[in-house]
Amino acid sequence: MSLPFIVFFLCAFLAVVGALTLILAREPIHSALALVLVMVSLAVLYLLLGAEFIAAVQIIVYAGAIMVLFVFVIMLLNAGVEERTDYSKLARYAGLPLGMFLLLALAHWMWNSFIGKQIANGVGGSNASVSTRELSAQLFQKYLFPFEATSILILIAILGALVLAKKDE
Amino acid sequence: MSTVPISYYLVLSAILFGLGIVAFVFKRNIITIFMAIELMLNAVNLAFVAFARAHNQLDGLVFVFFVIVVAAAEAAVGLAIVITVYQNRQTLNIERINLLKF
Amino acid sequence: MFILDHLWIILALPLLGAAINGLCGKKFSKTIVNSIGIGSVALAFVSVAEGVREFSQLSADQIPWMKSYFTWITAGQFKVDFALQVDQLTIVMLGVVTFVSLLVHIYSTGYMAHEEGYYRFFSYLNLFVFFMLTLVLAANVVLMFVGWEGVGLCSYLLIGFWFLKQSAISAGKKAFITTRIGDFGFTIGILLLFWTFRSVDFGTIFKQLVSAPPDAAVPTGVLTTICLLLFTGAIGKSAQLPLYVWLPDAMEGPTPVSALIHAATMVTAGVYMVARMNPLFSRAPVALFVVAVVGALTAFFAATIGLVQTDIKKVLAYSTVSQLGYMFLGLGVKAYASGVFHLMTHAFFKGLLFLAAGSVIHAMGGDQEMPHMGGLRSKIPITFWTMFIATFAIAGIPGFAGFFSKDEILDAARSVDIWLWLLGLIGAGLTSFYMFRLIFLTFFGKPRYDEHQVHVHESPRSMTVPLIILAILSTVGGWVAAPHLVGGTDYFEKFLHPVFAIYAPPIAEGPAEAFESPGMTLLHALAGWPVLIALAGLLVAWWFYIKSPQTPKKLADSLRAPYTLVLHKYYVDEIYNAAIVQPLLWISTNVLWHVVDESVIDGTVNGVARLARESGSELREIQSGNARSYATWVVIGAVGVTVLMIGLWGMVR
Amino acid sequence: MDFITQHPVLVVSLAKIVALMFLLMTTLAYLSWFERKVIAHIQSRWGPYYVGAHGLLQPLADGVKFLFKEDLTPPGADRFVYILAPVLALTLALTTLALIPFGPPSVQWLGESTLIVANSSIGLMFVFAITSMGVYGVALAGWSSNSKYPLLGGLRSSAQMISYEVSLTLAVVGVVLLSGTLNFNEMIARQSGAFWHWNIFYAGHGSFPQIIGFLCYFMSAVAETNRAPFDLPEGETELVGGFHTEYSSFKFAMFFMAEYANMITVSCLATILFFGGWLSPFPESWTFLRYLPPAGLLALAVYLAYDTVVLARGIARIQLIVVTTGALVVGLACLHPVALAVIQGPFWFLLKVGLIMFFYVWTRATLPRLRYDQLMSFGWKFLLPVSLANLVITALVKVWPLLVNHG
Repeated sequence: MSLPFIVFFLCAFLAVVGALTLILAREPIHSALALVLVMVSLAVLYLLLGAEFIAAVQIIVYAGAIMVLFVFVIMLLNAGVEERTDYSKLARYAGLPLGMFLLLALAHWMWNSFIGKQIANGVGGSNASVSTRELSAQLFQKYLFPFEATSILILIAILGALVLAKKDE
Repeated sequence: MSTVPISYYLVLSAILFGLGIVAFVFKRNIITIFMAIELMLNAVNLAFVAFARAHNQLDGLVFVFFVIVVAAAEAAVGLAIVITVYQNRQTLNIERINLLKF
Repeated sequence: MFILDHLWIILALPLLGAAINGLCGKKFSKTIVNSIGIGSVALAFVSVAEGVREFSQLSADQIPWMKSYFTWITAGQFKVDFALQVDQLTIVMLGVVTFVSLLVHIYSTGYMAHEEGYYRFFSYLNLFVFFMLTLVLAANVVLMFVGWEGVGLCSYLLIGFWFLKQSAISAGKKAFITTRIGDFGFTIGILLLFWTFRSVDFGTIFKQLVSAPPDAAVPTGVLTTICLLLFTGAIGKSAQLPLYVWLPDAMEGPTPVSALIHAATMVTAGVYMVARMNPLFSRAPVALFVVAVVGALTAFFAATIGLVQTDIKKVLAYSTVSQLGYMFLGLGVKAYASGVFHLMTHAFFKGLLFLAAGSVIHAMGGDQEMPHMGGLRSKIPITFWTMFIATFAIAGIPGFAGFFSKDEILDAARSVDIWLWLLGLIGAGLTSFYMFRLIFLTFFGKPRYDEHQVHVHESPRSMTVPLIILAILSTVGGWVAAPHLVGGTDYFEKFLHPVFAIYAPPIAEGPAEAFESPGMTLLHALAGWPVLIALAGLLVAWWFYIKSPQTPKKLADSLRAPYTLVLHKYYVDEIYNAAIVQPLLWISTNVLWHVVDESVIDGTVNGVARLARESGSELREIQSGNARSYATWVVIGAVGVTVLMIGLWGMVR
Repeated sequence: MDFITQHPVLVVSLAKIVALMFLLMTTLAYLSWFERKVIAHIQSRWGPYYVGAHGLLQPLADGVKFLFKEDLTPPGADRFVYILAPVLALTLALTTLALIPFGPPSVQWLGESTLIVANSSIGLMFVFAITSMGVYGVALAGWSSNSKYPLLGGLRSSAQMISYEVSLTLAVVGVVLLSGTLNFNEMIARQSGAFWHWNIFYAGHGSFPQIIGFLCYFMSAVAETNRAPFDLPEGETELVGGFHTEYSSFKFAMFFMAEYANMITVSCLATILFFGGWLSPFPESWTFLRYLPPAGLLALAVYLAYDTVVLARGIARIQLIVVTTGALVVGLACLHPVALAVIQGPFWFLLKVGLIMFFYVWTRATLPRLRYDQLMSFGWKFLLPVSLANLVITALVKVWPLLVNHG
């Protein structure tokens, strides 16, 4: 049992727990915190996979911006305990079984299709970490146009959010 | 020092995705449903990173980057919409916001 | 060679006229409409004249002169060019068509002066000219068919020109539908033609026929079939037995129309077509004989009906039918040139007759019943004299146009089959009788109309001038055939000979009297049976309607049955109505309408609509508005895709 | 055991963490004393004075007080979150410091550089990552205490932090552009030379002096740490105590420490990014300066000794004796060559940090608090554009030679 395994299983456990909490918690804020937990543990997993930059971005953007936004909105609307209504019969009876089926199917599929042939190079262990320089090279050369496109997308999103959220007088 | 098999990550991502879907169907609060979507995105991201690692290619990471950015945009707009909805209907329960039918 | 290189001009001119008048003529004053309508046709006539001049300079091997402008249809082997063709036959037809229509246009300006839709009338007329010229100039059967149908359309439009008159409308429909029956055969004939010769070009087809020895190229059976089918079309178009019934009714149209379309040009399209197709017919003796028989029968039959008609235009209509019969008789006995010759002369004198009749009607203020006329001789002299000449011409009095052409046909017929000749002869007699009957009833004797109400007056210059011109033509028009009298071949026949001689075996030179001396021949011709019987007809008519007017009455009473039979046109219309129209009507109403249309078609359409509506009203329940249900649907879809992909994956591995 | 031997990094890191924590805690405690003193003197007061000499024992007293106060939880509060909030705040604040290099990496022990806990290749990113998480402390505290004022305070502060984080990052990106790395040690190494090689001043080949950048950074940093004049979240006049109104005893202390820890972090960052980190401001050639640290300590010892003899009475005297001997011993120890080598980096680093902290306190003492709308409009309409402009200019200046050469 070596360090990466410990870290992995720890984070995996935390992530799953977080996800479950997200589902079961009735206070939206608890769900939000649970999701933050998931994200942070995922970030650690990214570190384990040697993607430091992505890990940092994951925390900064997801945990530090998006989820803060969620928490902020929850506070703003003072969203109380979620009421477990069941007007949708379909969701009530079919939803969970289907979801669970999908979960198991995917997991089983992944397991069977990849457990057999492990890709040889050292997966795990942050010894061979991706340098930010290479990543940025990729981003600004090979994927320049998508990058610009996303920037425009962000701009539009900002404007849209403004238009939507502003009080119409 | 031994390494964690790639399939572990993939299975984890599958599980998280499944849980995301379950949450997506199970939750009633719009905001938490949003969170479910974010959870699914995260699961996919994990798979991306794992594959990028497995094949020693950076494209996967770039995709993750884009996914995160788009998720940010989506969250911004989505939450704005949520606020508007709340202002109009005084509820966040998605089952009570069912005017758009038939 | 300007015109011959740009034959399309001849077509374009009337079409342009029709377009201008038809599209924006409503706002034009009469003068403008006239100038456009007449101008276009006049220009067409001039260009034709120029074309003739140029044609005369062509060397023999350049004829027929072909001009292909663009490819119109291509479907596999089936290839149709927009190709025009000029040869002697075409020249004749062009001349006749453009000239007569020019005169009719001019005449119409006077006759139609007070009609509503003046511009419409002229636009239709121009359109008709366009289609007729297309028909004549066409270098392949399909293009010819276009013209063929086009003139049919125009005839329909013009018969129903006064579309507020129920009789006019139904007459139009009748004409259209009846000819359509013929066209059905014609169409099949065309298809069969293509199927046989792998081409629709006259040139190609005829060459195939010529190159091979008789019966080698195509089995005679097939040829016969084709010819008969084509002839069916001709029957419809040229109002032969048994499809002639539309023509008398077509008299509902304005008189100029009757003159131009239903006497001079359109109805002769069938004749033209058969003449054009003469190589085929020459190779199919059976079909040719059928043509002759039908022609002769029609000539006689129609003439008998003509005897007792009282409506002036009806008389003329039946006479037209019978004259067309003569033409077919001529064609049928391989005297193509004579047939076409009669076509030309007939165009002149029958056109003249109609126009004159129109003038009479004009004078009588619209009344067409001969019993109401009489004694108009002094009132409308020009009309009288021109019509008189025309009557001489049609009756075959020596010296006038009709004499030559009919004489030739009868000669040819006699040389083929004595019975045909006999029929034709009797028909000629009857013709001269009823024509003179018409003249006497109309112009001689005492006025039988109320002097105070009807103010008889001579027609305006625009109407009389055409009359005079045509009168001159119907007098001298026949003299081109003068040599025939002395046993030679006439110029006209010489002129047309290439068209008919190339493919057909050369016509036997002259009838049996060829060895007689020219003098004897002349005597024979002048004192031959046709002339005598014509004169006989004249005398009988004179006796009946001038000498003792009560005689016909007695006669009618004495043989009541045949009289009524003839009076009612042998009840042909009634028979057709009972045998064809009513059953059709019944089937259409009870089967096609109530069963097929209402229950099947409407049922299908409404059923589909109802299906959509009801399934929609069921399915819309899915749109519960509850987003969680939608989410579940998404998940269901995802599950489906996953299962599918895992399955595929399993297959792939 | 072999697990431990497999991963020596664990041991070393653990040791370093423990040491850092100890030092940090003391520092935090004494920072409050420092702040009060400075403000007091600016306002021409004495400040804490009676608890020990120069009130040096005041922090201890405060600590004791915090420990023994009753720990209240407001009714209807979300207990879990209520407790989580301060923990989160403090933990994150302290974690950041793990990435801060206090001295050159050359100083090593067991093959690991000693003066930094985690030498990450993208340290800066991680600092920002962790600080960005800091918002939760405030927000959750405000929400969980189930009361109006804290809620408003939490809302305000989270909004404020999100807004100012943007310009903070943008201000820093300029420096990142210049140094072309996210690793602190490399950044600092790039600024080697005398103080005019520091990013804030250096105008040499293709680099643009980051003075504007620093000003933007400092202002947004002040706002980010909810310090005056941007301390709206705990604007007493309007919100009582802001997000930590309901907190008492040690939870409150945690917020308190978190705030100071954040100040330290921000100051360290400023030092590293703009002021050449642990580098000496003077040319390498001035070797005699290597004796400055011990000299300073000894001078302090002398002053304290004088103090002890002349002024102090009673318990304060004993305490002063302890401190003096401590200073003496440390100063003498620093004369040992090894120690001398080790002490250089930390000395300069802490000196600079201290100066910036003083700046902090100074601003707080001088400037009045802004109104909320002023705050927001200042952040979005002034700071953001300015830092953006600075970034653009920096980038242009950097690529200018390339453009010229290509053109």
